[in-house]
Amino acid sequence: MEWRRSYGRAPKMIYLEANFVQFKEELLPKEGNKALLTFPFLHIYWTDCCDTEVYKASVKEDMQRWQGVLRLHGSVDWLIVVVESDNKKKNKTNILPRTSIVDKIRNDFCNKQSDRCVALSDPLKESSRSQESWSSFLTKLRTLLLMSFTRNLGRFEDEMRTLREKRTEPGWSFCDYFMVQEELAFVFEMLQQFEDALVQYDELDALFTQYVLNFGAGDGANWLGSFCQPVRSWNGLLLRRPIDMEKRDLIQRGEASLLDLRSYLFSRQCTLLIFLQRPWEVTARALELLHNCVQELRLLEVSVVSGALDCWVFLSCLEVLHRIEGCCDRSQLEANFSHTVGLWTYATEKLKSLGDLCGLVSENGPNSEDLNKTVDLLAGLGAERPETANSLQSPYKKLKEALSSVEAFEKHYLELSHAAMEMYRAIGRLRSARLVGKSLAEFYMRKGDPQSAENFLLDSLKSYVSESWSLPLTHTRKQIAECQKQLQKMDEYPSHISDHIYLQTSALLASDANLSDEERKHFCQEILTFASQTAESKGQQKDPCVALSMSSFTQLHELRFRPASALVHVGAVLQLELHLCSLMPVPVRVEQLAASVHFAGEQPGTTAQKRAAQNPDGTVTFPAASPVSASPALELCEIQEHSPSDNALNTAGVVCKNMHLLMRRHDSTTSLDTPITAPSALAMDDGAQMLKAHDVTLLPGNNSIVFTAPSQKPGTYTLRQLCATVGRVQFVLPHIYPVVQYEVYSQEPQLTIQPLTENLLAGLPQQVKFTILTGHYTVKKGDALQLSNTDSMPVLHSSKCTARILSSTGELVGESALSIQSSEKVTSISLPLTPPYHTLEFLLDVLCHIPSSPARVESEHLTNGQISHRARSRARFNSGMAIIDQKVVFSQQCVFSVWELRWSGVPPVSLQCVFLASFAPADAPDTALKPYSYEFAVERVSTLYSVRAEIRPAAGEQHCRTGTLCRLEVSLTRLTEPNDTDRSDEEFSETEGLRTSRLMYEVIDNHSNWAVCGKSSGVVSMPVAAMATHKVQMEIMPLFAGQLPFPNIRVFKYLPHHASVVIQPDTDSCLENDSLSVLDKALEDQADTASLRSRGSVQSLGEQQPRGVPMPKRQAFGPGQVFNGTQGRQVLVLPGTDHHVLEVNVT
Amino acid sequence: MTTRDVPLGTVQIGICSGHVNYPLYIRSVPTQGELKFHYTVHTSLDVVEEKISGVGKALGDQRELYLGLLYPTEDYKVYGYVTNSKVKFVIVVDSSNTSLRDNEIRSMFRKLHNSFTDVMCNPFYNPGDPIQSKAFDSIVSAMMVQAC
Amino acid sequence: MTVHNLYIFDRNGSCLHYSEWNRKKQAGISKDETSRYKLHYYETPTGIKLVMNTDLGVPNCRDTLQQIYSTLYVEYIVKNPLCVLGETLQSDLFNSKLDSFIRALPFFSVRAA
Amino acid sequence: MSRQSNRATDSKKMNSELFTLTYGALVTQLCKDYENDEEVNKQLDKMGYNIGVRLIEDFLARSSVGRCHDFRETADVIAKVAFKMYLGITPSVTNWSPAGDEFSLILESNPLVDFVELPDNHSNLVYSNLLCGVLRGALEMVQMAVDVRFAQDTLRGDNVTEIRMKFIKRIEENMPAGDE
Repeated sequence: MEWRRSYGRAPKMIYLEANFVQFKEELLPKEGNKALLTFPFLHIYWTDCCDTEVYKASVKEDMQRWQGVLRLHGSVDWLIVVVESDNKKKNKTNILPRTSIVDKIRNDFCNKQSDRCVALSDPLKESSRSQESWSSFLTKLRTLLLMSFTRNLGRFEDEMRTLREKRTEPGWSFCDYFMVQEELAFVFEMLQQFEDALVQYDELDALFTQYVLNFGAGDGANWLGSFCQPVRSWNGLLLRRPIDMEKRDLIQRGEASLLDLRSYLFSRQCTLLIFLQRPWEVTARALELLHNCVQELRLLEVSVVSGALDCWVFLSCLEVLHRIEGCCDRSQLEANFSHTVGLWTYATEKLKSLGDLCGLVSENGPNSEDLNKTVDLLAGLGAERPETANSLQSPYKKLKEALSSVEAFEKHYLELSHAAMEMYRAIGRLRSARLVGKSLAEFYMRKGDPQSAENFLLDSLKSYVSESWSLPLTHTRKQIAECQKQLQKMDEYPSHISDHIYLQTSALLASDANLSDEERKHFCQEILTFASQTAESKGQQKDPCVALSMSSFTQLHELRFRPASALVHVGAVLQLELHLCSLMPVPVRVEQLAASVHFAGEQPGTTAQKRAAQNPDGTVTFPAASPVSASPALELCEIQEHSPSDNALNTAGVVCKNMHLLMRRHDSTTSLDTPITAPSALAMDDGAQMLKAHDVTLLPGNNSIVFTAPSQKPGTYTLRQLCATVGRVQFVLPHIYPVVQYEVYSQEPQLTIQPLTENLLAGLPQQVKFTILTGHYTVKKGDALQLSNTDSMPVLHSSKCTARILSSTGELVGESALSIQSSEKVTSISLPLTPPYHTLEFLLDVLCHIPSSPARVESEHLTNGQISHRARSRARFNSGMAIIDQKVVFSQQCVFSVWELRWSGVPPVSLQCVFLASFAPADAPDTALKPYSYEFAVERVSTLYSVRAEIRPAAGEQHCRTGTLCRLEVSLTRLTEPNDTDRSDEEFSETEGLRTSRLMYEVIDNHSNWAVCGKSSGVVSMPVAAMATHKVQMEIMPLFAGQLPFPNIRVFKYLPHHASVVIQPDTDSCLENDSLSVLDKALEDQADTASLRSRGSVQSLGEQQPRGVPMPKRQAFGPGQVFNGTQGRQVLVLPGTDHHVLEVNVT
Repeated sequence: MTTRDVPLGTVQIGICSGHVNYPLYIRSVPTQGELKFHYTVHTSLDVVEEKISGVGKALGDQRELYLGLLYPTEDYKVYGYVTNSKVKFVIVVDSSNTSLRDNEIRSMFRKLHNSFTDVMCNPFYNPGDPIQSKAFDSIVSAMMVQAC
Repeated sequence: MTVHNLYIFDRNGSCLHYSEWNRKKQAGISKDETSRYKLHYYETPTGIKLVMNTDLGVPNCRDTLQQIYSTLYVEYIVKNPLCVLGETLQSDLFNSKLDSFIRALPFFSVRAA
Repeated sequence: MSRQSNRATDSKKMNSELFTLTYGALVTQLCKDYENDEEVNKQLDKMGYNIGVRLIEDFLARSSVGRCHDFRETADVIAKVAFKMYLGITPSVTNWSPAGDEFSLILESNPLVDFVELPDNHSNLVYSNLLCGVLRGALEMVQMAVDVRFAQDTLRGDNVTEIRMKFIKRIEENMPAGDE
């Protein structure tokens, strides 16, 4: 039926079972009744009386009595049923009395609640009336029943709450309260409201927990005392019964121990949860519960037999697991390992600790006291419960068996731990799995089975390494060392391997900063002792040496070349200094430290990329080994082979420089622990070249060792490996990375000759510098330098000539005088003794002169021909033509020939010349001479005008100021009387009978120091007379303070558009400006005079110009024709008083 | 409030970097239990990763950084927190330490996260290195002291 | 009223910018104007100098110049890392901005209206 | 005018973290490129200088500040206007030398160094040296040659950050480049 409750709780379908009992007064609930069920809820009075008299006579008071009793017991749930039978109705025809009965009863008893009285017609009769009367009756019955139930339930809950409120009062007992609330839970359970039931238990749980915590915090409730009693039985949880009555009774009697209470609570919760199909919650809660219990017992300081809890937990875990397995199938379980695995591991741990406790793990089984312990523990288990008695996999049996014997224990323990590991693996919790594995390994070690242990350890080690968890790493490694030592004892592997492994590990440990000094020293000692003992003592023939990776022994920090260039000539000393940081805790004496060097012949192209790794200061720094050594990036470099003859490219290719290193990476993946097969690796590398240092003592921390590198053969030397030998132990750095190289070169002697001046001048003696690079050659006594003379450039015998001898690095080694014999053919210079790779330099005087030879006609003719082409020049043809005939021309030599031009007549403005020479390479004189010609012009220069200027401050000032107007006075002076030759390029105009030439001046300032105000340019007409002067004045304003340079003053020839047009020199400026504007524009877009000039020259052939708008033109003077006296002049300008606006008035 | 027989400061904090799970910072007081603690934290990463992946599936992007109780052991409670950059914070509390409820832990993580961000902002700190910042140290130790 | 031209000089006095308006004929001074004009001058503490030639009708332009400096020169030249300070301004952006700014001035007008 | 410029300053808001991180990245990159700290300091100063010579223009444009009459005024402008405008802090001006040609700016907080912790191997690094450069450059543009250096730095454990500024000389207007 549907159940609606107050407080808007959702309606629920519930199932309520009721049965009829005969009314007895004593059944009615007494005061303070705690029970919630098993007492009458609804009272029904049946009557079939249909006769008013009878009713009045007996029935009525009977009813009243009944009512009274009910009221007495405060029960308001009653119903009166009037059964009508028709047989009585027959004789009575009028229906009034019958109806009146019901009505009577109605208004007698149920005055307001008329529904408390129902009429029920004869059930035996098949009539619609009876039908619906029945159904109405039943519904009524149901609702009333439910109403009363609800009322009671409500009342109960209220009572319960009030009881809980009382919990702070002294007399209060948890157990009583527990019973009450559990009653409620039962009711809900009966109503199949498992959620609500569960809530009740959870509330109890929480309440209890809170108490325990408070107790921990100091304020204990006295009732807790009963729970603090020492634990006597620890037969874990029991989840197979719906209700564990014994425990319930214990609680009821207030004798339950904490474990009892907890177990009971949990078993109930478990049951409900399983009803609710939430098994995984069970497991989660279970784990929580177990931990919690352990904590609580500690907190309450309950005395427990050592190991008892372990038993309890172990049993409980298994019990829960069994229960769960009971209620769901395989696939579900596998899908939910993550929920169960916790319990498995917990059980495993507990079993392990039990094993330790009872001495079942030690190699030599349990001793007597262990056995006693075992007995006590088993006693605590009590007898097996009937539920599990017949199942042979029960936790109880398991535990008993496990504790019975060493073997059994091992079996069970392994079983459990493997199960746990498998599950962890299955759900991908590898770290957890490994942790289990580690404890398993510890177990094996205890059992003296290092082999099985090692794998687990190595496995977990790997993960710690890869994630660089130093502490666990160290710890695990220590364990490994331990077990490897044992392995070493028992000759499982061929001993050199096991030695190797062990030593490697101890090397790592010795260098491990996480360990204490003592430990480190111990492991270091392990190595040293091993190293010191001779091969014989170990009684083994094959390779006595053990090679370990150096990274654990020392670290190569830095490598320094001297000289820094790492590039020396054959035979020179090249030192390289290693900076090693020893990781050992104690000084270690190394018999030999050797670096293997790989030699490769001269290879152009490789040299360039070598520098990449090496800093300019000749040091190579090596990256500190990072915890996760990612395999190095492959290092490609370009190799080019040039053919020795002509330096042409033969082959080009890409080479992987560090292939050896990459390859090795592959074959030994875990370089840290597995043996690198280094002994052979060292032997290889065409082992010829080795850098050795003997008897080095490496102190802890930084050391530096100096090697002198071999440099006999020219070529590239690459450092490949480093190996430190301590007795039988070799520490090998299998590859030095980044690549370290140095180069050795050899060189042929060379002679270079260079004039001191950049050009040799003909005719006068000059010094020439001779430089000899001896290269690999040693200048011995009597060696001489022979120069074959040329008569064009003889070597002058200088009295004293000393040579300076410089070392390859350029410092002066010595000086010595040279003796020079010269015949007419050769000059031989005897050289002083000079070691190889030195430079010898000295100066010689030479004279190069041009031998005079008869001028050859045809060549002359040729030249004349050339010249005749240059028109407009008045040059005499054969004027001082020189034909030079130089025998040999050295490279970088200059030949000079000097001419003088004499003018027979008036010199031209410019004389065009051409220089011709014929030449052929010295080695092939017979081939036809190739001509070489160079044209140049000799210009006549004569200054026509000079320009001067003055800048005067504004009136009243004695200095110019920024922002104030100043007066610029420009004066133009004609220097010379123009002669007729100039007519061509100067225009004259006759005005008032005196010849004037018109000039245009212009003042502009590219540096804009000056603001030129108003008219910046104009035209003046110069009288054609020497020293004729013209002055112009204008206003300019300095924009800056300081020494300002004068503005630019330019002067141009001014060519009016038509000579006939008369232009007054003093016409108003408009016209000028007008005309000038053009020029200005010209100025703006092409400021440099050169272009202007060309422009001018174009226009100077004005005749061809189409007759368009007549335009005046201007033409720049040739270079030097105008002397500008203002250039470079400066005038002092003082900063103006800054008023920002000023009005300028220009007229 | 400090509870009885809880040794002062059994709060331990570990931070592990992104996907590679290097320990960036591990701090534990008192130091005697350190090794065990390291193991615990390292193992807890399993659960963290499980949760990350799980959560990723469940709630998609609107992710809660706080992962809550990773797993209880008999004497530790291990809580987890992971940033969106997959930096994992783990706090291990002695399970007898009842003063720390979920909210306290939550706020501790938040505080950690903030100061961790500051560390990351230090231009001289290059991500992935173990954290040596003194400021961070002091903050953490303050947190631990008041936690216990 | 009209604006003739504008110079910008840097602290060393080299001309960074020159532009002019309302000038038919280019010369020292345009011919159709009277030869009277006003030269406005503004210098910043850093020695940037702005010179503007207007005709006499134009009132004090100090603010205008200051504005040119602060809103145009600084914004488009100084803050443009590609513009090397102390070199002639090549920024077209600046030029166009300046032009529109000047043309927007109240006393700017193409012809004496 | 000045009103408008103020608006300009207010409108330009920037996330300080981004700013700080950017600067941090810059410095650390420099540290990587030039191994030794001195060199880095030099570089920072150089950069600062280049910023300064431009920044001063912006500064003058925004703050309608004219030429200062004496060094004290300069100091005040720097502290009260410039620092406020560009770093949002106003350092206090103290420790005037008797000659009045040298003073200190005390920064109680330095936005450049939020989050920053100097590692031990950078003991000589003057992390915020850029500021010196900026000041130097800016003042040089207004014809003041000054010497700027960090006297104290919270990064190096001092409890304040102190920038020491010394007036060297007044730079005359440069000679314009002579003709040709």
